[in-house]
Amino acid sequence: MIGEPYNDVVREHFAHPGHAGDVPDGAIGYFEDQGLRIRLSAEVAAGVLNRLRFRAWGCPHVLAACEEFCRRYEGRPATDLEEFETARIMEDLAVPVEKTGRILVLEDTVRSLGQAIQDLTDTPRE
Amino acid sequence: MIGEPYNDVVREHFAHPGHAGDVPDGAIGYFEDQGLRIRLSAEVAAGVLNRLRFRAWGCPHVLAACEEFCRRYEGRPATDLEEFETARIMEDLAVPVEKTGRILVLEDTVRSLGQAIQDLTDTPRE
Amino acid sequence: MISPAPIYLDYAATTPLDSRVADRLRDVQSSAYFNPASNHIAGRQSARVVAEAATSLGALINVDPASIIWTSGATESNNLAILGAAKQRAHCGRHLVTMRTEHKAVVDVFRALEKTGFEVTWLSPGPEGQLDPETFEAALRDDTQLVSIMKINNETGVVQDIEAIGRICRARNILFHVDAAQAVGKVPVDVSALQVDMMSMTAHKFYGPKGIGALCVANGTALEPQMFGGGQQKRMRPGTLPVDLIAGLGTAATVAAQCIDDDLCKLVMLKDRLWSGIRGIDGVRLNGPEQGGYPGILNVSVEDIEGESLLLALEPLCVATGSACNSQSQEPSYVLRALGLSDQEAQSAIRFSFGRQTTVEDIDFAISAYRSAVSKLRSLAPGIAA
Amino acid sequence: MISPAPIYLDYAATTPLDSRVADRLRDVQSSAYFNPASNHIAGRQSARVVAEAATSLGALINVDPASIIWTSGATESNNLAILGAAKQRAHCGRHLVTMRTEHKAVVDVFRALEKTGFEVTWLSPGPEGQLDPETFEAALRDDTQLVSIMKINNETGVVQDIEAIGRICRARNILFHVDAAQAVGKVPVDVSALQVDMMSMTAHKFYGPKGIGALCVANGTALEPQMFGGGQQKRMRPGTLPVDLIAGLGTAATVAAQCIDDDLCKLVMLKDRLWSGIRGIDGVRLNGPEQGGYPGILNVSVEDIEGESLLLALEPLCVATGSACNSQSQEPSYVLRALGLSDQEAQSAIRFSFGRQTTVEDIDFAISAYRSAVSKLRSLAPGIAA
Ligand SMILES: Cc1ncc(COP(=O)(O)O)c(C=O)c1O
Ligand SMILES: Cc1ncc(COP(=O)(O)O)c(C=O)c1O
Repeated sequence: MIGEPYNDVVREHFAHPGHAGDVPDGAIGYFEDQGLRIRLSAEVAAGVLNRLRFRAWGCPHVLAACEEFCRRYEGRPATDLEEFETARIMEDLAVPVEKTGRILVLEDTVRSLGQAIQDLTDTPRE
Repeated sequence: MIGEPYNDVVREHFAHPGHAGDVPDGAIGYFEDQGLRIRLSAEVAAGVLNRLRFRAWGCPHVLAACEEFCRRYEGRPATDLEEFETARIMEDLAVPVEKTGRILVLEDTVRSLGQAIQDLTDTPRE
Repeated sequence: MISPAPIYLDYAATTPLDSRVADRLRDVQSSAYFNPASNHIAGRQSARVVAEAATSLGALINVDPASIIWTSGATESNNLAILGAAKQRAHCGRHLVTMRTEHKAVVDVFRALEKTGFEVTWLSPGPEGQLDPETFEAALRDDTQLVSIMKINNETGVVQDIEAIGRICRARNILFHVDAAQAVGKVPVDVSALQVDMMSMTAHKFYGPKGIGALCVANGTALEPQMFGGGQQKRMRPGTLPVDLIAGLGTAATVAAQCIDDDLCKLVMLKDRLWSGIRGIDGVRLNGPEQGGYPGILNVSVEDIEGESLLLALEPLCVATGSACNSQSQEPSYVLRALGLSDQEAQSAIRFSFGRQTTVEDIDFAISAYRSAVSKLRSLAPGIAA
Repeated sequence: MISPAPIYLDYAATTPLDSRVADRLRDVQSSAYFNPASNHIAGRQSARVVAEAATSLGALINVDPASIIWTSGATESNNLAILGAAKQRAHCGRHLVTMRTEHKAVVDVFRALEKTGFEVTWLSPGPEGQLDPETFEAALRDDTQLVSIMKINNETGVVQDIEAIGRICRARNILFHVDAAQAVGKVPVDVSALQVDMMSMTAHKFYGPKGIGALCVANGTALEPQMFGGGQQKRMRPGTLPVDLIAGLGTAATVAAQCIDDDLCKLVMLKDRLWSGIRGIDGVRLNGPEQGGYPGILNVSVEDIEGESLLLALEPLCVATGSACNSQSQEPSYVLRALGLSDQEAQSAIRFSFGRQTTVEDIDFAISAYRSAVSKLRSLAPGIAA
């Protein structure tokens, strides 16, 4: 009954989701489960995630987690996606345990994005 | 829960029981029942109740009824005692029905007084 | 983070005190705080205050003041009425009838009775929430002993035809309880005309104090008490009477008797304005009746919006998502599900509820907050098949 | 008839609000009147107010705030504790132990349980009202599952040795409930040190609001709820929380923590003064202990005086004749009868009870009122054998 349901990070990300949107012609990760839908798109150059954007349908924690993910991974090597950790995001956003499953949907989307980038890289240019 | 337990007449009589006490050497009526005790004493001359006094151990309604009785019958012929009516006293003092038995103790005392007066009158002076 | 001042549109959950009620509370707290059961002049003064309050409430809903049992609120009133009557009258039959869309404080009581050998028929409403009297009558059996139907639904504002249901019950000698927590003090209620045997109410829904309610019980209706101890209230409900809260309820009733018409008139205007302001949004639907619902409640769902995010996006607007009294539960409202909404529709539902202190500005704020919240969340969402 | 201003010496029945509590009530009523269960910023504000109050009460009686269940008062707390535990634990045995001198809100609950197949041992106190721990222990059986003993008796002020009783219960794994309605906020109470499993209290006995109480329940103690509806308070006690009353209780607890020592010191002085002033009256006897009783209560009987007349003769003094909560009953107090008083002694008993706002002048008034009432009534009475 008592606690604030959202910490300041969640409130801030929810209010200002600066990374909401799409990267046109970017690599795309998508996953849906439990009614949630998340889409990530990325512009990758020289193996680096130059731009990351998200779209999501979900509760504030899910939206904030997407924003947090984009902020955190923009500018880093695409290979870092493999080390994506839900635990840290859950901690920083103080996501209640009963919402763990929702953050795992983000993890699946990140994995899907990693795969998409891999596929683009592997596909020999024609 | 709500009603005032005592009407103004009871409160007045209880606060100022002008007829409390004894008539020295008077005729005496006494009765006790249900833990109550009432004593009436009267000075009778030429068949008239010149002075009436009471003593009583009982609830405020009983004490007030005794006072009311004395006020009402002082100055009247002793024969009027036979017509003593509990109903009128109960009404004027708004005695709750569950206390009827207590007022009947007064009635018994009045009867006892009447008998005592009768006995005095009947007894030939020696 | 400093939050902006809340805009309170959750009057169906609880209302602020009317200033006249607040004054009365203060007055009684300082001058007649005694135990009304005490056998001394101070106690009798408090007893008179209680009696006056009963007279005020009796006048508002047209019942004999002697038929009023003070409780801590409608939850307790419902428990006392339903458990008390069902158990007391078990010999009259073990079949009970209620609706799926009742408040938890009725639903859970019937569930508890089901576990002790009673059989409950759970009636479904029509798509707008109303109970059809014929459907109702068809559910009755020879061993039906008790019916409980609410007057105004707390989530949708739908109003049941208590008079028709009461007539049917009376004709068959079935005891009829009405949870009128959302009705008393807010719409005219005439218990005697309605052929209702027991009615529950709670002061904090009509600008009275919290922690005080009442159950009125028609003469001759026997109930098994649900609490024991002391002779207060003819043994039906023991405990020191909270004379100040009772007086506050009485004042709230008196004020309601004066204000109901004006209140309703204003609410109709506000509800119209709010609905006009948002009905045009793509995918919005009204939960509850188009016509004839209680005008202080507007419940709407919207397609493809996540409810929790909607609620946060609406801040500092304070509105409800489920039943106000149960918003700790995260399940989509069972009331809306019973109206035929999908889980997804139900979870996006917002109940706006307003009252005496609500202004046109509040409503206009709500309209623009709702419009922009919906469009913001839609802009964030991926397409269904991205 | 215009009555003179009452002189209130019935603090054991109920107390006036402390001014700090009154301020807090007003404050919460205007700024945080929301439903603490509501899932919006306003609701969460009220939820914080409730949590603060739990912290204050927890600090006063040394319990985890999470162990507190808010109720409408000690009557409800006692019902929930005793009915809830006895039914939940029926498999642990059907034997229960309590005292004859408990408050009606305990006695009547056990009577109700007796009717449903539980067996109750009703212990008698010693002549001053105390329960002897050895007598207590001797009453326990293998199938004893629940004991309820009050901390301070509301009629006589006698204080039970809760610590000793608690130790005995704990050693045998018997659940122990304490009705502390007359103790919490008035004398130091340390629930954790006392080995008590459940404790009932009520705010209006310690300068808090009426209509709010609490039951604290030790971690791991399962109770069957006695009311149904909604998920509030972990389903143990549903209904919209009266946030203002809860806050008021919290403030009353905080104030009590600060004032208890001074309060007690003053009460000891007042009780001494009162008893010194009347003990010399022919035929007066003290009901309760000479030493060690709660100093806010003095109960005296007097020979050959009719109680109802005594009460009226004492006006405008407001004092109690039986248990404050039950003075509608005309029977002589069962508590005093259990102490060995005759009907006649019991019916003449007067309970003077006083507290924070009582002055020396009030006590001196009481002394002279009592002396003159007794002598007036004696002067009216006929001799035993007239
Ligand atoms: C229809 C209905 N019944 C019962 C209740 C319970 O009232 P309370 O919380 O005052 O006990 C409520 C509101 O909470 C309600 O809306
Ligand atoms: C010892 C005791 N227990 C329980 C109660 C009941 O408290 P309440 O009337 O606040 O429910 C009282 C007083 O009335 C009391 O003195």
